[in-house]
Amino acid sequence: MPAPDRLPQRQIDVTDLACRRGERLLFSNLGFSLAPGRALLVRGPNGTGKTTLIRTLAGLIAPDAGSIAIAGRSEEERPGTDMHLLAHASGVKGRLTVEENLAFWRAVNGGSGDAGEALDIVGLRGIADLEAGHLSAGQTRRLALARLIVAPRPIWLLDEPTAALDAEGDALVGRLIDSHLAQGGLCIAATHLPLALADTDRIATLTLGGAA
Amino acid sequence: MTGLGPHWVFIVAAYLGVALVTGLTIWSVVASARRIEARIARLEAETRPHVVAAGRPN
Amino acid sequence: MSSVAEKPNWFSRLANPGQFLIWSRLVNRPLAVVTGLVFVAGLYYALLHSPADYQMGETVRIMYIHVPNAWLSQFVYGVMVVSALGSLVWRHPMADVSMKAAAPLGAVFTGLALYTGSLWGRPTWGTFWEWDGRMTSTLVLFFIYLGLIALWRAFDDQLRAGRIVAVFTLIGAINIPIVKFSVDWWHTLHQPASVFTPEGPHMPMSILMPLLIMTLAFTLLFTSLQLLSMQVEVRRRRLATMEKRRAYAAGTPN
Amino acid sequence: MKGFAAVIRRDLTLAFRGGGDIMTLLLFFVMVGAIVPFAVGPDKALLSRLAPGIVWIAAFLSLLLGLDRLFRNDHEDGSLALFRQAELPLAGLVAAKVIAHWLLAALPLIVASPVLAVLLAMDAPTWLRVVLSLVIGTPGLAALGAMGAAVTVSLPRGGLLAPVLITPLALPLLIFGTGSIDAMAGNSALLLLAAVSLVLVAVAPFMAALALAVSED
Repeated sequence: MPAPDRLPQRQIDVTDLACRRGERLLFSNLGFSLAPGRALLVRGPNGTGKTTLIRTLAGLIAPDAGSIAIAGRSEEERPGTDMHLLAHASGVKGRLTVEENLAFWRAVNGGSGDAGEALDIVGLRGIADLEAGHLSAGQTRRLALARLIVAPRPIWLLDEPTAALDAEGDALVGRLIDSHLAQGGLCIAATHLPLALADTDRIATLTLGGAA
Repeated sequence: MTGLGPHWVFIVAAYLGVALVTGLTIWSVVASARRIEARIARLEAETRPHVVAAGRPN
Repeated sequence: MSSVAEKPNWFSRLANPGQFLIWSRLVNRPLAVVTGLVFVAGLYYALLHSPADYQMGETVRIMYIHVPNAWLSQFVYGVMVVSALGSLVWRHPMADVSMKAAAPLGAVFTGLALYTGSLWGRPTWGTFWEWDGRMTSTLVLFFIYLGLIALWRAFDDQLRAGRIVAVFTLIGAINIPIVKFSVDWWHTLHQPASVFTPEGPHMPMSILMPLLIMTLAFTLLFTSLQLLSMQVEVRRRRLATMEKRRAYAAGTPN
Repeated sequence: MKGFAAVIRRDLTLAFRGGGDIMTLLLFFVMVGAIVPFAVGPDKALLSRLAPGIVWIAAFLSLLLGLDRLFRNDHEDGSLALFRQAELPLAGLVAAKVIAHWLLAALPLIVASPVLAVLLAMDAPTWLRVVLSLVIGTPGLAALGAMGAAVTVSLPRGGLLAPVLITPLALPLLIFGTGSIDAMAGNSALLLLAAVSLVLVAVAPFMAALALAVSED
């Protein structure tokens, strides 16, 4: 497990958020708040805006209404540099080796973690010099997870983190989130699959579509 | 207008050309306006029974 | 009817297109009448009441419809830049509607400026096309307008298209002055003697008057067409929403 | 700052490792120059008079060819979305990509220009002025290309549209570029070329970053 040094503290408060995709309004007056060390599971059938919510929190999409307040940031810090987005597209270049991909994201995200150790955790250390194009979907997903470890940041926004992963992969995601929360990090995960997390009292659940 | 001297041809051509093109532009904008209004009217006529039930202001 | 009908769809959020439709429809008729009147006055002055120019003779009458179009080709781009800023900076929903409506009009007026310019140049330069500074800049502006229209049509989701076209409109705005300067520099390099065209205020009132009236007439024409095109665009998006909802309602009979 | 170098290094490794992208651009550049004599006839006097224009048009078209590669695959494999969370602002990363694009697309052309100099009967001093004008002018072309590529990144057939959008805006570079080659206009054109090129290079990262951010929406 990475050294449990405390992550910078962040608090997320979302108040009556509304988002639309094209003409369809996905959800409206959505609110929740997340203290350090907590996780939020976003449930709901496909097409109810789980991915849109994650991308809106990541600042990629401007919401139609409502506000997203993230406390704990210093002024000159650029919004978004204290969060990681794990999306369907993993940002991995096929012609670069596993190591080069990770080194690239470590440099771009100003990461301080050790690349070798991160690869160890996700179980890719053995094929570090293999071109990423040969990786399976599951291995590519693990490489994307390594990107989160190598540049420790307080807020994790995960969109279907366990997609393309086997049972062992699910356990890995659970362990990573647990240790992230233990360090005082925040995690918002959009998934319709169960997440293997240790203590469940750190988790809140938000269901989109229908009930909202 | 005296006979069509060398210059008059160009003046007439210029004014006619401009008149024709602006006329065409006006006509095309008005025509598309009318076409869209007609389609909207037809659609609203189709869904009127449901829409009124849902109480949505038209 | 599915639950979607009750939920406020994005259209009601854009409240002001509704208001825009109301007031602009009121303006349509009177504006058209005023434009017609100003045109009648302008044409009367331009064709019948003003003298022939001492240097260019009767062909000065072509100037009365060339200059307004040349002025509009730049004025309309200005309108698009303001709308682009409105769309990007204030995210005003009507901004990209006005930008989309203005582009084809801009192209039409620029095309007319080229057409009348070449006819005006024919008696003086002897050819329909002369690579002089102003005409070439107008030609480049014409290509930029066509490029913007092509960009608009390349997108299927018109809502997302608005802000991307706005960015390119601003990129164009930064480059147009540079293009104008470089074309003028290029023109003086290859053809020092440029044709004297009575542009400045030193024109006698008898020629300036028709020019001003015709310019006003064409600007009014643009304004009325712009408003009408914006209404059409708003209604077109309303239609698209209705057709999408019909597909959605048909698709999921819940 | 590390991110800046990392982007350039990554794009360079990708290009060198990824098959003959550079070769195709070079081939296209030389071929465009080489076909002109077949079109206008092999008369040497005429060719050497047209040579500056031909070289610049060939360079301009080759740079347009390499445009599509600039942001498209980063957009498709999700890197662009992740760039938004990078240490360096998006404009910085776009600037790095423009430099990488220049190194990969424009520099090889300048290196290959002697081939065209020979084919188009260019004498040595003219060729030197051609190289100088290309060195100063192509950064502007690369920057303009980046803006065109950024605006059309989310369009499936965007590669077709970007050249149409940026060609009218590239005229100043073409005019001052060729102008700076023939001895008569000489220095004033070169200075103006440098000015336009600098303006475009300064503006491009911010406008392209804005276009990329809006296309991600």
